[in-house]
Amino acid sequence: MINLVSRADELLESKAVQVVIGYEAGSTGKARPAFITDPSKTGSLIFDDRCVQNLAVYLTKKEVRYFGKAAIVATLPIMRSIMMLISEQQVFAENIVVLGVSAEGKYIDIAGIEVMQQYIATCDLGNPAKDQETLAMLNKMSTQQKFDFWQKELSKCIKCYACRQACPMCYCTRCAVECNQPQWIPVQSNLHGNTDWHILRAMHLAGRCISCGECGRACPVNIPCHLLTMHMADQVHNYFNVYAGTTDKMSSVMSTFEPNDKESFIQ
Amino acid sequence: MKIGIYPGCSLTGSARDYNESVFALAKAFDIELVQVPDWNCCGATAAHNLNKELSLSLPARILATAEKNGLDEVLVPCAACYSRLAVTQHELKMNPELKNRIGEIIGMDYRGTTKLINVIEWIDAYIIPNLEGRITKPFDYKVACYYGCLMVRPNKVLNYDRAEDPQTMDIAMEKIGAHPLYFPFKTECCGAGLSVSRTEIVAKLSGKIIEDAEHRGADTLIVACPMCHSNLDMRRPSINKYWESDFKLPVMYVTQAIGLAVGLTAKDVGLQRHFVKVNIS
Amino acid sequence: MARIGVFVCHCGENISATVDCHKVAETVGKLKHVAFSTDYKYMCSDPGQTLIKEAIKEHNLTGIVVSACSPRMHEPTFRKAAAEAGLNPFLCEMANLREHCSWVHEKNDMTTDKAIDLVRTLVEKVKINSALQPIKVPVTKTALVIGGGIAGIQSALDIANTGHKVILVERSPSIGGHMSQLSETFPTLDCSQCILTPRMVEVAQHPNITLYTYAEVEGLDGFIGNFTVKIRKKSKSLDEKICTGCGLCTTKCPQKKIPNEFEEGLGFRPAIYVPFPQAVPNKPVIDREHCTYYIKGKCKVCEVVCPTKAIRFDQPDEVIEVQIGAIVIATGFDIKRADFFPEYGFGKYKDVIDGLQFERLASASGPTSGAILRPSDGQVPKNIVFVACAGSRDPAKGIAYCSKICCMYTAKHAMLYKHKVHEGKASIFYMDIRSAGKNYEEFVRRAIEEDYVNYIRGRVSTIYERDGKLIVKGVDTLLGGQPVEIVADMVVLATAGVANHGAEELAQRLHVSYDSHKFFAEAHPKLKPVETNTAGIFLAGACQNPKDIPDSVSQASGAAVKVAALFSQNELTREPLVAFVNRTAPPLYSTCVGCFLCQSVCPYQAIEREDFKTRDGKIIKTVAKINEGLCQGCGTCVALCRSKSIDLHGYTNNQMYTEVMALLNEY
Amino acid sequence: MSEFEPKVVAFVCNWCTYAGADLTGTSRIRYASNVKIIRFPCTGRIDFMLLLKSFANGADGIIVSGCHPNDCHYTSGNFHAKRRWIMFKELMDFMGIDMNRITFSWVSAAEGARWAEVVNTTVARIRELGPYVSYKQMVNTAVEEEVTND
Amino acid sequence: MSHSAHLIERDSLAYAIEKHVEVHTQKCYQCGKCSAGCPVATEMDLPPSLVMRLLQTERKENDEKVLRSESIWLCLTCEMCLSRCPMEIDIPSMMDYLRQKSRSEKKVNPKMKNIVSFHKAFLHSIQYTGRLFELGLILDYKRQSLNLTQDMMLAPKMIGNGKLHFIPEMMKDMPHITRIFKKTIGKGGSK
Repeated sequence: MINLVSRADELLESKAVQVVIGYEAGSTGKARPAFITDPSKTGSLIFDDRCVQNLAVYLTKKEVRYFGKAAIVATLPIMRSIMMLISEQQVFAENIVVLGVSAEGKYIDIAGIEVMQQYIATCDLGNPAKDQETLAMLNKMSTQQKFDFWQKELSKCIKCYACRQACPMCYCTRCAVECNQPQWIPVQSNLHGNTDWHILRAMHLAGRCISCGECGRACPVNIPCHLLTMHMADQVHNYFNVYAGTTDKMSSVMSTFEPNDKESFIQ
Repeated sequence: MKIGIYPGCSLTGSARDYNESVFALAKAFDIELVQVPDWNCCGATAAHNLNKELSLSLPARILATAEKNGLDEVLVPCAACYSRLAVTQHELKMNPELKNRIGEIIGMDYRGTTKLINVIEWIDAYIIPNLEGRITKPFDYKVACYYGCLMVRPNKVLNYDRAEDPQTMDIAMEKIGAHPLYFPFKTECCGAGLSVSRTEIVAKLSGKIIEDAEHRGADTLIVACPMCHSNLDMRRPSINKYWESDFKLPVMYVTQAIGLAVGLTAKDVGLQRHFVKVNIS
Repeated sequence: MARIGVFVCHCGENISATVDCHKVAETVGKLKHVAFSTDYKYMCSDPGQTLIKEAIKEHNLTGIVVSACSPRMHEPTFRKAAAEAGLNPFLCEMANLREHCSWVHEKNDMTTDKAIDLVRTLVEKVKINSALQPIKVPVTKTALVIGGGIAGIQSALDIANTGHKVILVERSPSIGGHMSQLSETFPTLDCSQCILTPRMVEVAQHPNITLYTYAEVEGLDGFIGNFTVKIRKKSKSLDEKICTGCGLCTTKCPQKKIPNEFEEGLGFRPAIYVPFPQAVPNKPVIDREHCTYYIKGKCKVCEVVCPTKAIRFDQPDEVIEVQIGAIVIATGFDIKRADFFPEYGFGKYKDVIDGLQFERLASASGPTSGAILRPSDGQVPKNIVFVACAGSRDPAKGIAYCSKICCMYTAKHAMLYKHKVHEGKASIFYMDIRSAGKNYEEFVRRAIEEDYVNYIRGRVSTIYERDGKLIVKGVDTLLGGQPVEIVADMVVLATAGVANHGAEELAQRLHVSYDSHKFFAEAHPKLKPVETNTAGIFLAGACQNPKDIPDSVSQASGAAVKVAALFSQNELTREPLVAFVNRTAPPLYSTCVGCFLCQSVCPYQAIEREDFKTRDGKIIKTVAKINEGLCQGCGTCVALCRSKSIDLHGYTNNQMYTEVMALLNEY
Repeated sequence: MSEFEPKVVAFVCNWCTYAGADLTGTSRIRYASNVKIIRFPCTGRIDFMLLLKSFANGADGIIVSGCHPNDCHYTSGNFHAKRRWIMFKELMDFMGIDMNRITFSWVSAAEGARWAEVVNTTVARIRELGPYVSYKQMVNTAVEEEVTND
Repeated sequence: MSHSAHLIERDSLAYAIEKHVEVHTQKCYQCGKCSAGCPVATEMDLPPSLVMRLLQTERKENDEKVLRSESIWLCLTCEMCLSRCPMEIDIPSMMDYLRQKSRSEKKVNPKMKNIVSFHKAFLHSIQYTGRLFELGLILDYKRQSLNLTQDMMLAPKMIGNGKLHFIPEMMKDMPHITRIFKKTIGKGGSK
């Protein structure tokens, strides 16, 4: 842990960055995001099992950008988010410093985008094992069973959009749900509107979801909505052999094509 | 310096000369060659002609044994064995399902991590770099380097030298003072496994190779495969009979030529065992 | 408040036989905002159109739906009528009651109901249509032709002859291209230079053509009618205005052993040189890579001998920027060289040559003055073998496609050889003889029947050398795969035609697409073979795929007509059915968040970046912007845009949504 | 209602399938009148949300059709559409929304007869599947909720 | 190979080859380069390109011709054809498959019995000693092929040069090899 703290300290001290985004212990015993601008406060930085939130979401927030150049504590999903954000021109590589943390919780020196790319290449990029099990179970269900499952889950949705707010890839200044000419998604939190919203979200994240699972964690009513985007990530890999967030020059799966893309349902 | 070796059946029998020259050369350069323990035959042509699974299982057992004994790098001097082992490694790598099946058949843990090297690669990596100051008798002869089929094909699997007009052996020969000739029959087939069952075909094909090399003024053919050697050397009477001529061109293993150049004796490298007399020492 | 007019056409009885047109007009007439509704026998007839025009004026209509045949048939007709009545043409929609309803369904209530639904849907759509103005773009009436081979020459001349200015850029010191290297041409065996050189001279003398040789295109900006091109004129180390082209320098240059590109390496040239005697312009350039002065710092023999003192050793490259309106790419092709083929000796046999080398040997102005002689010893080959498909139709080591021209030139080569070496033996290994073309098959038959060229169907496995002869190991598949061995004196490989070197870089610089073989890609393989995906850029000749001379010339003229048509107007008018990115007040500027995924989805590079800056120039936000000159209106970006910030005129999100809602719901 | 008449919406591109359907007309080939066409410039323009809107508003089936691969008027719109439909179908399958109700096809401007066949087989299939009850139920529940919420 | 995933089942040798060794015979466009470079094409009754053509016809009588041919046994697996084939068709693998098929259907060309006998004798030798016992092999081959006089002159010289052992060199773990043979060739041994 000393490495992470000392590196953060060094970066702030030398004014190489103006803010360090990391985790600190919250009052309830949970970890919460920390935005440290004062080098003397870096001691409060922690990293342990509690630190699961995808911090990359803050990189596109106006309030955070205001600080200037940022260093960010980054686990694999966060690194992949950063790659996507750079690819989609939302974050500029020269404006961030990555403080890498390995799967074992060890500090890793990420000296630049290329190093990060090499590191990501060594990692397993599939969905987390726990979610893979659930996905496999769902995939075995009949169409009606699946429909019933999701209808039951989605009926709980209160349209709070926490899933969207927590997702680093949902950075649009205006979301499609806020578009009212036409009103694509019914405003009310009813089954129809909820279903449409979650389909829209999953489609918009196809080829962009980096399987961090933050949306599911953020949901106050425990809808496993992360399974929708993770299923899409699975399929993107299955059909196009692509994992999102592996380089800083990702060409988006949905805006590119190969003439010989395989499908079996178009007559 | 210690590396594994899989000699294969020929080297213990009809290619004893090759075996002796490989070990003599290794000894001269302080390389310890450790045999894959209790190795079996690779199955050769017969196995893959008659049964695919057998043809993969026999080499897989050898490779698994090497793995088990911690031999990360294994020299396979016989080009035929080398080919069988390399092809098996490739096929099992490409087909995990087959890999499991073969693993079951041999009842051993097979991972496919062994690095196989043929004799030229071995010479390239361990002999040539240490050659400086060692050459006591430059091999001042015109040589026709004969690679045969199994060292260069299938190129995509072996990924060694170029399939047409390979160069590695020629370069090694230049290093010991020899003069490699332009030789278009470098990779033509000698007749291979038909030696016993269809001797006349071997006589015809091997004869073409010898005739062309003699015609170009070679002092000796240089080979790296016991099967080629036996066809070109032991089958010489049949060749001469078929071609109604009297080819006298000797056939030497690449290790023998290098051995002589670094001061080993003709006997050290087993030249006395050849059928066609070698007037080179 | 919308006031919509609906006009239901009977189309004689074509519609009314199955659809109750009167009922349609009546039902739709009752809809909200429908101010006028009627049916009539022939809406497209003069009286029908007059009816519409009068109704527009009389009822002060804000939109009309003509319910008749397919819009692909009569949309222009009715939009024109609307415009004549003072209604913006894009406020006219058509419901397809004929092709999509009356002609394909039985006469019953359901069919009439469907007709009503179709009309209703378009009534709802037209209510939210916007009046659109055609897009006008000025046209700079100067064309750029890249490449001075036969295709480029033909294109340049054709465009120049329509009275427009042309800039012709050629990379090498002379125009002429591969055609100038050829000896005779199939199927007539007329001399290539004799028919080409007059055209080369015409280019040089044409008042409308500016010729830049030894020059390359470095960059391109803009769009159709309004391009800016950057051209690098490489230094020729010579003042062309003073040089008289006397050639004294070229004879005195001490550096004489540079392989001659024009002779395909079969001859040599000095460092200051004219590529060939008939070159245009016929003035030398200094090849700085090989010139002794540039290498060692001294020599300057040419400067000393030049009678007009035209040599300029310190002349720099010059980069110029020119405004142009259209581009013809005619950069030609290249061939794979003999050293490419492992089994044919990696190029180490001197007497295994490629097709272009044979052309030079056979050419009267070539290194042997037209005698067929072996490069190794200058002897006349008595037995010659031609290998067709050397690298073509060979996915493993060469290219998968057929190079198209080799069958014909190989037949020609064999014939030329037989005409020059009467006692010689010529064999051709081939896979198929592809001789589709006027008088082509007859030509091949002549080679076989009159000149006794030995055609053997099969490929060559290997070639090796022995006692100064080449042993060619082939096969005769018509004999069931019987091996054939020929002891030859010389082998000519009909090597594959491939994209010219530098084609890929040029394509990227011009923003036009190219295929996996690096040939330039046409906009449509059947219907737009001359256009590229980028409006205003056209293709001519073998830069698209290997072509023979007649095909190249035809396409060059085709491209020229496209350019001339473009230049026939002062302004380009385009349908305004293009995409647009919304704009809002600061500080948002647009709901576009600038992810630019639309850029990669656009087939026309029509999406640009727009920066919004503070007064001191700091970028606040970068958003997408549509270049209306380039957008073709496919709308793929619209469906992709997550924040719904892009939309498409004529097919807006709101319009399409409304159509769906209207079709499925009864209001 | 005596017999169930499926409502089918067709989303087609202007250059191939719309023209193909015109050819069906000029060839006087009959097909079921349950299908109504909405014209798009290109399959690349078709938003997946429009398909959902169709189901929500009572469509029992949908046809999406455009140019065959490599024949797109805009060269690549249909390729992009293809990727979009691959992902859309996977998501729908995962959520239990019945993809048998959507026909994806390529129909060229020359395939008039094929268009009729695509329509007829789709209508027959939807007829067999019956009205899209589960989707309608979802929307209806929603509407009821709205009413009670108000 | 993705190709085989979409195979339509057919009753032909070409189909079996596609399925089992993933060699797609329809890829061959009869350029003949394989036959041109094959060292034994002139000895063969059906040069490799002709074998390909016969298979392409997918006709019973042509399939039969291939399985009963001499060519499949004369093939040396030198891989020259594959290394020069423009379509990269793996003829050597196909030949391996054809040989096994020809044997299992008992269609081995009578003239080729020698070659088969040699291969069998070879495997016998490995089966019982784990390694090749060259003298044993030659004796076994002579027994199987009845070529009693062949190579009479060779053996003495080999012995003289120290190239032929009288006693087979045995592996230690012979049961392992026996198990491998049982699991592959089966109880019947290499017959």
